[in-house]
Amino acid sequence: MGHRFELCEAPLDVAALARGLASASAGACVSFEGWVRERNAGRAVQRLAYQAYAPLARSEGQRIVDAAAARFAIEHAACVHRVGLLEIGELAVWVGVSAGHRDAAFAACRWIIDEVKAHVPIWKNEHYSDGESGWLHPDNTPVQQGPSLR
Amino acid sequence: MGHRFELCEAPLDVAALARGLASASAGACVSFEGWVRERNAGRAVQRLAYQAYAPLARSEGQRIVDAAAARFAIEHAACVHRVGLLEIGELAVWVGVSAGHRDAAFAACRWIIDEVKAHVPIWKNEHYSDGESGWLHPDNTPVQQGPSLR
Amino acid sequence: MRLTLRYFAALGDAAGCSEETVDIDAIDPRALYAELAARHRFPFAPERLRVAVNGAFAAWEQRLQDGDEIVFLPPVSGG
Amino acid sequence: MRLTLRYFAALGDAAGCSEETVDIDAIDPRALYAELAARHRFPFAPERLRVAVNGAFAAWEQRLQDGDEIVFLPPVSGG
Repeated sequence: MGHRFELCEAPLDVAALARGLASASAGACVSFEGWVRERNAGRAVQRLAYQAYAPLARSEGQRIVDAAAARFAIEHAACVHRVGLLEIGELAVWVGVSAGHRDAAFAACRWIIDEVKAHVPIWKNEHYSDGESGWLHPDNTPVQQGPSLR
Repeated sequence: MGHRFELCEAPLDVAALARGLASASAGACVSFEGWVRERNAGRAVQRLAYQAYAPLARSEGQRIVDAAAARFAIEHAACVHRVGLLEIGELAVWVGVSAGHRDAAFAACRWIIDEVKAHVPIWKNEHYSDGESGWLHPDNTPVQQGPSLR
Repeated sequence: MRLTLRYFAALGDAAGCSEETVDIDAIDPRALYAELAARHRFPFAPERLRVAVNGAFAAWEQRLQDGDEIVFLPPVSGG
Repeated sequence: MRLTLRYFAALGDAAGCSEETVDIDAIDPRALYAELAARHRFPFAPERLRVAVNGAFAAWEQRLQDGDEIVFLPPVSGG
């Protein structure tokens, strides 16, 4: 399937995504799943919402998976990020990489999720059990009390 | 499900295995799949067979996943290795790790597959398209012409 | 000059809308942000942000054109 | 002393069987391997192998007992 980044509003079908990585010359496949946790920074999280600037998120995400394919000896790479409302335990982001050998598969998978988290314009809004909600910084601290409020 | 190592004679059900890693306090899940490649060391492979010294493979594999849980901040770890005859593209070994954060999930998953490949008494016999077959060394060179034939 | 702004995350909360069209005399994104940050009390110094013009990352000194769509991007928190 | 041997991978090919019971006078796995390697022309020097006695890794100098099950383990190649 080549190298692909997508945004998705519906729950992800991991089995179908993984089938897209198959290759008779690949000996290794590494996947990463980011799940919605029940707690963040000591607060009980009830659900969360991801907002994306979709056109730029898609082009930036695609740039990242293409760059991974240039940088590592891999066969296929894919990343899909959810947008919209997610419940605890739901899959928020999936990265899958197939490669001839496991070194490249591990390295590329890790590199893609790090780059996606650092650069793709997607924002997380946590809804807490006490009824409050708020946008998060990249380090998962809240924007409203965060270091950038000045 | 805690931490579990298994040998399996039937094709692996990855979705079921992955469900066993779920945890509301886990934010990351990393999995590794080892697939049967169509070529090794320049020879066309038709299928392969894994042989295990089962009682010791199970206890050594269990020791490894338990050690991973002690060594890394993870929630669940599991590894299942196929034995018997496998076709090209089939899943030979699966490792899955869930954790609060992705650093530990990646590190533990990588550590488990490296340890399993280095220490668990399982041997790979490749059947080549020319009708020959042979046992492999850890570096995937054949035993019959390998560096240890002396 | 007529410009379209789209707001995300904390900037949307501060602006009270996800999109607005403004008639404004701003030569580049830097001048535009200064104007809008004062108007909407945005919770970010500009060094914390990136800017996109017409769907692509842009420099803070890029000359703006009539009809441009500008997005100021808060620090991302996907994944 | 009666000992059961199980053979895997290239050792099984060389022995021509996956298991055999031998009556042999070997004090430890090291002596046992020397005897059997000569008999079966095993393709490994003992430094390349590990040894298991009764399902657990063991030392080459472990004292063998009547009825023990011994496995000489070729370098593994799982995964």
